[in-house]
Amino acid sequence: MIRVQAEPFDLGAELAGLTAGRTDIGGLASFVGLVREFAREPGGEPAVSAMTLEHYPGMTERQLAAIEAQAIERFQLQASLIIHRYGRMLPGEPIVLVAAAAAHRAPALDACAFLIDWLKTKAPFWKQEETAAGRRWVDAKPEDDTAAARWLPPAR
Amino acid sequence: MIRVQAEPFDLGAELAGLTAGRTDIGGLASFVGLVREFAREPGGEPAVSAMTLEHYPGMTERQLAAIEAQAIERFQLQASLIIHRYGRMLPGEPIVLVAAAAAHRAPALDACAFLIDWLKTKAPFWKQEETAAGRRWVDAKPEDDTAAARWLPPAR
Amino acid sequence: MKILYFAWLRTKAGCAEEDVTPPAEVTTVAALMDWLAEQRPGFAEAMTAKGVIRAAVNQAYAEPTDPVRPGDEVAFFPPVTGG
Amino acid sequence: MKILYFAWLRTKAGCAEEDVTPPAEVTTVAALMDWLAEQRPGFAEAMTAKGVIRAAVNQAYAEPTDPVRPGDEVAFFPPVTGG
Repeated sequence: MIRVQAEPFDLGAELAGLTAGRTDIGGLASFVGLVREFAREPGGEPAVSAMTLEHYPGMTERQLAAIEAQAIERFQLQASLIIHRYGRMLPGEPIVLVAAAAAHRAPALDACAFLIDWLKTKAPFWKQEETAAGRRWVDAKPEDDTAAARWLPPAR
Repeated sequence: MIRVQAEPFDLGAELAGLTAGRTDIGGLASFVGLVREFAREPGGEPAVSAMTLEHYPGMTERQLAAIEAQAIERFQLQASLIIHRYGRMLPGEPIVLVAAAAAHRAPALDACAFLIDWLKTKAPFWKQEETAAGRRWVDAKPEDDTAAARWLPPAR
Repeated sequence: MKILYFAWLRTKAGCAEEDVTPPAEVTTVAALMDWLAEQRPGFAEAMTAKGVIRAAVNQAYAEPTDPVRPGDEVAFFPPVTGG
Repeated sequence: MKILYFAWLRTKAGCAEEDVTPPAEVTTVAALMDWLAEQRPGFAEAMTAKGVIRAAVNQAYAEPTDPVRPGDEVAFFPPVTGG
């Protein structure tokens, strides 16, 4: 299941919903990304006072659905969930949730990492940070491409 | 923080407690292990109707605290939690929760996998399954040793 | 043809969305970008200024050589930074 | 010296916990296991029957060559299966 929404989400309720009434799930892995007050580079940029996420309505849903479908097939998931927020958020607020449930722990953990790595480089979202010095668009990080690339089949 | 308890835990409340009031956490990864109704080998054993976890009070707490301390240092965690239950549980009930919060997603995800892999081979718990055919102690799985070994430094 | 711009590319282009009718010889993403750059100096600047612009045709990622047709929805944006 | 048995080793040993006073020459985990096997046929059987028995001295994992002393808490158990 995927959801794109402006509102915050209730992590506990979302995760509970994935396993409720089921007895075939052995492991549930999840990842939540949150707005950090401090800048990404130590000693560098001013503190972030808010973050606004822009997205591409329509394409976002398609991309998230495609990412989830790949994870379900690749890791044989029994349940999965992606929630991604857009709009303005304050430090400490959750931005994104990915969760994966499987019979065993390894595929659940791997799928969780796959979902967030893949989403980071494929889902059409753009972050704009607010600091005391003004607003700035966040640059894409090369290490995100590296993280996503480890899920590709080895080159021949 | 570590806890060893017979009672079920409230996943949402536990995870919310890790990030509440904080603005320095960029990622929160968690894993929950649950009792599965079906046997581990497909086509094999009869369905599991209940599971009882025995543990070694005292040593359990020491081992979990040691495992958590290693994860905190190795992955520079900002918050972490291990809850492990003992006693009798029914299919669908949670057995264990590990959670790791860090500034960035990679250490949070890696720490979560490290915690559960390490715990599986070091924490003194033993599972006994109840099936229609009676009770049986669960055998340790070689793949758990393999999973734990990937966190060791490479042999010289 | 409907053109969408996102993030800092929207600011550069000066608009979020526009309907355009490029000449018939504009049949690829690359040709469309060149033609748009002629129409919008800000977009031309963005194309050379910073990183690589990504494109999507009808909400799917597209390469410069991929075709564009009248009626398509074509989006241009910087590398994504969600999650 | 306090001895603890867990999981199927407890069933085999026939008790969960016992206080023992081994002879003075029993100074290692391995020697203690041999001595216990003489006292408890079920424990002897378990030692050869199935897998490798793990030991802990004062709640820390111990190797067969590690020392045991009067007053220690020594536990024997099968490979762990928690998580």
